[in-house]
Amino acid sequence: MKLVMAIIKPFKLDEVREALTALGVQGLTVTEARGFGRQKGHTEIYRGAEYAVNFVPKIKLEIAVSNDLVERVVDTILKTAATGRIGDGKIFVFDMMQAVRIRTGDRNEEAL
Amino acid sequence: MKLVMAIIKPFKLDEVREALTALGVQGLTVTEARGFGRQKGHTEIYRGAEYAVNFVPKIKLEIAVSNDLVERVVDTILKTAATGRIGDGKIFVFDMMQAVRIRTGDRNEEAL
Amino acid sequence: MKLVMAIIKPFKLDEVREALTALGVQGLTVTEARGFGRQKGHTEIYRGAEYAVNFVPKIKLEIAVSNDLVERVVDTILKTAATGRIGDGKIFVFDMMQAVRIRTGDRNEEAL
Amino acid sequence: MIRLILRHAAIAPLALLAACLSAPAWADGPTLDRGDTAWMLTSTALVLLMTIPGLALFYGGMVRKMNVLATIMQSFAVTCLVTVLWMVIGYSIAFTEGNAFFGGLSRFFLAGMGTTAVNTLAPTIPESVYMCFQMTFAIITPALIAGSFADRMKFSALVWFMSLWLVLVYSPVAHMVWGPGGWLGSSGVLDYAGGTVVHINAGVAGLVCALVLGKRHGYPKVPFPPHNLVLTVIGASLLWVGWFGFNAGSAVAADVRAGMAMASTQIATAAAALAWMFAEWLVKGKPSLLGIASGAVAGLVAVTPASGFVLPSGALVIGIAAGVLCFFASTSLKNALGYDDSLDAFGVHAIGGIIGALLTGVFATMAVTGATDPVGWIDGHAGQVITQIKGIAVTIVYDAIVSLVILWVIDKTLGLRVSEDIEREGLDLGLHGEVVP
Amino acid sequence: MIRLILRHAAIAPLALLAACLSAPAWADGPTLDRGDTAWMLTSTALVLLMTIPGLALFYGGMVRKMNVLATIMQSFAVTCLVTVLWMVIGYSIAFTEGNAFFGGLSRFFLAGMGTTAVNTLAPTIPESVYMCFQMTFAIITPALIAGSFADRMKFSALVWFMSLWLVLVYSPVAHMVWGPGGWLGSSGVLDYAGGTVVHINAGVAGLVCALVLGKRHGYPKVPFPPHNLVLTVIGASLLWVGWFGFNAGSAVAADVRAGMAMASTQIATAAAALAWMFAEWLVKGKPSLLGIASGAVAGLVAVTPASGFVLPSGALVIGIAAGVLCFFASTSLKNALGYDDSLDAFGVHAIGGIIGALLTGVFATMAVTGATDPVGWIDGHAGQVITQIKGIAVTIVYDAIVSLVILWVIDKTLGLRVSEDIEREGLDLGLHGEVVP
Amino acid sequence: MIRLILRHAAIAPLALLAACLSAPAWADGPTLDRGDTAWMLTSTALVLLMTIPGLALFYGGMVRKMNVLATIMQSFAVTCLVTVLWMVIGYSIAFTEGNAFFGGLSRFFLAGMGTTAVNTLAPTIPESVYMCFQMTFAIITPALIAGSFADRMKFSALVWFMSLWLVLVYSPVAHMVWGPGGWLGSSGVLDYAGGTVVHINAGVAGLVCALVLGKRHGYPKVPFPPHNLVLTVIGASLLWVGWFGFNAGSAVAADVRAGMAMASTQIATAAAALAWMFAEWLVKGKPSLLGIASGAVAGLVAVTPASGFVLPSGALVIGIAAGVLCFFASTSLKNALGYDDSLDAFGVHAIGGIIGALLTGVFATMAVTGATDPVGWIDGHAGQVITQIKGIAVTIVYDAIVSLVILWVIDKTLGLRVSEDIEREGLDLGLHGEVVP
Ligand SMILES: Nc1ncnc2c1ncn2[C@@H]1O[C@H](COP(=O)(O)OP(=O)(O)O)[C@@H](O)[C@H]1O
Ligand SMILES: Nc1ncnc2c1ncn2[C@@H]1O[C@H](COP(=O)(O)OP(=O)(O)O)[C@@H](O)[C@H]1O
Ligand SMILES: Nc1ncnc2c1ncn2[C@@H]1O[C@H](COP(=O)(O)OP(=O)(O)O)[C@@H](O)[C@H]1O
Repeated sequence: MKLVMAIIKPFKLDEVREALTALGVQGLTVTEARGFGRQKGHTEIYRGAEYAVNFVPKIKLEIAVSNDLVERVVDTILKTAATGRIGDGKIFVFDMMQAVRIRTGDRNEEAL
Repeated sequence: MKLVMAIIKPFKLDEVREALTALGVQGLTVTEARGFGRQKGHTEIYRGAEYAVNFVPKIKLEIAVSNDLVERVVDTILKTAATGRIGDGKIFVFDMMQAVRIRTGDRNEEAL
Repeated sequence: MKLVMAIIKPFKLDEVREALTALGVQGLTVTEARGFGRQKGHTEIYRGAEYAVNFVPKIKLEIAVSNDLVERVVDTILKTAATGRIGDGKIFVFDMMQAVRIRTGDRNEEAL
Repeated sequence: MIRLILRHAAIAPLALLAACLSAPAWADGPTLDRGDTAWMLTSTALVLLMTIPGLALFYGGMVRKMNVLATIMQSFAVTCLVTVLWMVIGYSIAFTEGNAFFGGLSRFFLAGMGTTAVNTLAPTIPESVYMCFQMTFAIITPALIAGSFADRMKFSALVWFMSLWLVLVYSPVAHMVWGPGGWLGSSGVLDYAGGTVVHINAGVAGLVCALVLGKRHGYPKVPFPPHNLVLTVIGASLLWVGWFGFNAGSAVAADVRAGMAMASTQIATAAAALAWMFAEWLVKGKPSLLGIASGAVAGLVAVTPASGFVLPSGALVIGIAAGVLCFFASTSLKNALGYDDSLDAFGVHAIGGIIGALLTGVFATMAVTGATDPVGWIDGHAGQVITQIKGIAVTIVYDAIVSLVILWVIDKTLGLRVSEDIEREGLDLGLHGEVVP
Repeated sequence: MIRLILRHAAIAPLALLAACLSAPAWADGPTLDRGDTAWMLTSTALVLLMTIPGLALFYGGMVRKMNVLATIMQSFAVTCLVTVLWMVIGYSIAFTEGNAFFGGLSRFFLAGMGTTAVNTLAPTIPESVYMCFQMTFAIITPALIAGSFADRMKFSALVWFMSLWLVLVYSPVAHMVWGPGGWLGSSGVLDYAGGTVVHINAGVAGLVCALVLGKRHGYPKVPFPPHNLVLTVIGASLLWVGWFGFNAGSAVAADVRAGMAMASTQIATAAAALAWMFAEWLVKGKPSLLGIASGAVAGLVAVTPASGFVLPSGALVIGIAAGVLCFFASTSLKNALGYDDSLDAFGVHAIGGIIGALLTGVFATMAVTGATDPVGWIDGHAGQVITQIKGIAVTIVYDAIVSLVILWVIDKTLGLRVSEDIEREGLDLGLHGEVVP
Repeated sequence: MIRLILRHAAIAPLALLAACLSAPAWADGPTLDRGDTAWMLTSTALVLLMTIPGLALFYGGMVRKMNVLATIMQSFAVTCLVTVLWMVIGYSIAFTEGNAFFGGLSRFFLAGMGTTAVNTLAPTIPESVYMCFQMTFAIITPALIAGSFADRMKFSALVWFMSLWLVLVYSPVAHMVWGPGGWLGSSGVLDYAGGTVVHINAGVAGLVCALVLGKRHGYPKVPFPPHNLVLTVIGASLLWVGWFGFNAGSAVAADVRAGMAMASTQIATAAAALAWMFAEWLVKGKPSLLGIASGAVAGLVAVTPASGFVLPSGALVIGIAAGVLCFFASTSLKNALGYDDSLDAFGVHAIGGIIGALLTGVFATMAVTGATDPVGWIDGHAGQVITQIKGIAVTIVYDAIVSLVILWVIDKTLGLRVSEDIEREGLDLGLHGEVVP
């Protein structure tokens, strides 16, 4: 099993989730994040004091998938999350040793 | 060493934390998350417009543990976080290559 | 490639980010977290009811780096995030199997 | 508002006489005074401000985030319900001629409240204004009760409870204390702006609700910290500002008595806020914002029955007593007895109201009322304290019994409490389908 | 405010006569009344409170978080712009002698508005107070429009649109309905406090804006849930409280008429809030806080033209009608027709205003106005309903055409809409360089 | 409030005479006017609203989230402290007969302020009302100072500083400018509602505090962005609305002068808000909500001394000047000089107050005051500007010296600043044990 972590633009969340569901992904977990990278932040001004905000709002997805789904999950995210503009984000893949469903105690592939 | 990531129902946090402490776990890190899965979200209505919210609030725990503790940690979470109802969450286990305590520079098992 | 996860004190974020940038790190992702550990939380009082808050606000950094940068990244965080007081946080290192840049589809080292 | 009995016995005849003599020839009729009317229109707006958004925010900030909208909804819905019920029947029960316990039906659906109507309790302003002013009191009283059962009552049950309580408890009690021929008023009970009618009444009903509904799941082991004290302080501040309409408006005139009531209100409130703050600082080690704001509300409550009867120095003492005692009632006493009066409707309003009602008996004075006979203990008339106790006791007993019956009936039919799931996931979503993200 | 024509025909001459006879010898001049002045100073403050922070929060809470500051900025900037324009020219166009459509220039830059000035429309208060009171009406009307195009208009375009609209639409319409010699007022159109001038006017301009600017990207597929209904309810509550200044203040006196207007306002508002809430409960399964608050605003809107003309029972009916009908207009009707009136400026203000204007024709009565001839249908004068329709129609047509022209000109020059990027990233940051984190 | 000297010299005798002649025979005594009393009761409520929740939110929104409760606590606690101190001694020092610098002790603990008391400075209202009205001014002035040292003062130090400052600075300065026989008032200094007494006084004390306490850790390298401008705008809006009580209330009557003051206030405020907004738009590229709100406050400050003395056109000029100059003071000037006046108590209140006080000397006119001799430069009396400078200078020097001494004493005993840890973790938790999660 693998864990796919994707960092995407917030307004792409629903589109990506729908595409993944269509692919057969049964679940995923989402966290609000802030990203630093090539995409520039912005400047806020308060009573004349300029304040550079270097971080950009991002959404972090974590999706545990069985090995055979990994490539299709990565491709789907790649397709749906891309806008072609700087800051579209990243996909990272990790090996996962164990998965358990808390409700039932199911292990591994069963648990996803 | 392993990193145990658990996604649980928010109101179970204190119970889980206490059980883990009893087990000898010295630290953990918590993040607010939203989950998508078998558990249904809800519908909000604003001026007649219905708005389906597919995500459910969850808590993500990350616990770095030494290899010999892993199974007991997983079991403890399994026991304390379960309610038997859909949406109880998941436990994922990852291999961890290094751990460092920032304050002292202690490495690995020392650092946990 | 590796993923370096660092849990630090919130007010150290800018310093760490600047040091990492100086080192050549091109991007990173930040999440608000709460930590439980040796550092004590605090007590709030509302109408006489004391309420122990065991969690302390922390910042979680995730930085995907190529293998040759890992040690320098860890050292840099170690140096800039430390205050010498309890609660400075941890650094965890994981192996990463794949990285993709969503905008271009670049893979692995190219993607970072 | 002023106890007309006493007023009659003292300053009022003079005022009425004077009013007749000076007879400004407005088309409004000979006795209306535009200065008084201006102040009472304003007071009505101020007292409405106390409930929405004042009380709604005061309570809304103290609950957890997932219940903030439901809590605010309670104040807002009560405002609407009571307005309509007051128009239909409440005003008539409370403020028209009837017997010693209930008024008549002469103002059913406000019949006859046209452009020439004047209520003898408020001879210098149009009756429409007096009806609206009293309506705002009828609104805030049930809304206050909701603090005791925060986080757990069904909205449908609340709609029924509040409606029945208004008609069966508030309106009769208002009649007994303030209405023409009301039993307690005639017996000499002093309640300038609602210590018994509003605060003891609401606080005791609140305690009964807290006991009947039972504790929130997890209480007191699980903490329920306030989610946003900024809202609570906005609420407390608007309560304070609006309370000038409540107390100084109870003079039903823009006169010296209103001025004295305003001064007393301000002084007692500040004194109680500081007293609570310093008590907490001493006992708990830190002065808190929730503490000082709670103290201010306690002071406002306690000075309510006293405001038009006491001198500034009396108000100062009332304030200090209310701040310290309500602090202990809402912390030590509640914990000791173990009931879950979630936002301290009882600890602040009933206790504060009782302190105020008793000390009114002590500090009420001819120097303020203009009476020729001694008024309170300070004037040498110790018996007033006994009379005050009678007023308090009657209110508590009547209120507790009728509230209990209403709750019992609703419990057996609709049910009072939300399901455990809704309690855990939040009333905002469960009852109203809305959230604050 | 009161239609002076009618007032003249009925109660006013008496009042004026009486005022002259009683002639209090203030240094202010023989006709000024300090009670009336006190109430109008207060009313001015109350009506300003409706826009800032009332309307600003009502709207600000309903948009997404990334647009909250920009939305609040609209109300705040309109307040400032209109104040200056009203001083320069607006007041003069609306409230000085001229022809049936426009006033003159006699108060250009408030020339001559010194310490002895009195406007014959408000004979018992200083003209400076009347000018300020009317200014607060001129402020809220354009601010209301902004609800229709939330989340997408350029700030520079807004500055131009609001300024031109004030001078070219609001001021002339106010003159036609309320100004000395105004066409609609002389024709007998009844509009006590601004059903046509304020609400239909703002709501229709809003619809035109929504149509010309087009929908928000993604509407209606993408949901736009309100980010913080706490703000919205604070806003609705302050609108409610402030509306006492709006309606009861439109008596321009602290008299019986003001009292009746206050009572009607309170009753219609509560009835409409409950009507919307129960309708929603029935149709959607849950009563919502946004629903009850929207219903309250619908009731306030609908009772505005009626407030000083109807009895409490009439107000009750108006409220119920407004609550139910605005609920359907803001939900089913809007969805059926597909326009994106984001915060329902049209669905609440135009529809509510029309309901109110029509029912004013039905329920207006001599019993309140003191007229000797029948006033509304209820008095037997069915023709008043026709007159009301005329007032509504003229306002709609004039408003729609001129608004369209103004928008067209701005669109061809400055452009009306923000870029898609700013729309997506938020107007707060894009237009104002600020955010709520 | 009005400078009685000038009033006496001009319109007042007439008014008093008239009041005596008309002699309405109220039981209140022959000179009280219920219209005036109604307006002053209302004004008192409005000015209290300025501090809580107005100023509390205006400041609270500008600090970081971890300090919001502590910042709000400052305004709330000052309100309570000053109320009690004003009752005890402050009012007596400021507004009773004494010498040119201090009043007497005749109203110590409000002795003798019974139902017949009237202060000759406010002959038509009960003294209790006048005392309360003045109390609200005494409350807001020290509360304003707190903006300068946000994020770093100990709460215990604040309690001491504010208490001493009220008694040793505010009360004497109020006496000098407004009190019976006060030195500056007698010298002809014009300050209608508190340009010197309130704003210059608070702003200069603020600068002294900022300098003595030193900068926040990290200032100016680390940014301190406001955590919630929604709160700030609610605060600014309530300040604006409440300021009608401040300025128009300073007429101490519901008369023409109050009307002129209200009009001037509204116009100057809007003009200043737009001036700041356009200046920022030009210089920084974007008009900001914080900017327009800050401009509004600057305008309110600057028109305060002028409000009852100038025509609307004068108010317009004062507003524009205040908006532009305070913008530069709070941005360029502060940055150039490097002091950390965190929320611009000096940049807005002292600078705005000085602009207003000077321009009052320019634009004050017989056309508004009713005086028979020229008043300001615009009337040909250029010397008034010199007199104004004297008033400004005396206030600055006295205030700066005494504030410095008070701070020095507290620093040597209690200590002024919180520990670096508390500064970093937040004052809410460190000082008050509470947080907004
Ligand atoms: N090395 C990295 N480790 C972790 N997250 C990263 C890394 N580089 C980029 N990111 C995340 O990806 C987001 C997009 O990266 P950015 O460099 O701005 O654009 P792009 O991916 O289009 O080149 C960043 O905001 C950050 O959240
Ligand atoms: N494949 C997955 N990857 C990551 N997180 C998941 C995955 N499946 C479920 N989750 C997380 O677990 C939570 C519970 O899952 P759900 O399917 O609703 O219930 P259950 O685990 O009881 O079957 C989800 O809300 C989500 O946060
Ligand atoms: N075993 C662990 N797994 C995950 N996170 C941990 C673990 N131990 C500590 N942490 C994180 O590191 C933070 C600091 O740890 P703590 O024990 O308080 O101090 P220190 O690292 O200085 O000994 C904690 O607040 C928590 O977020």
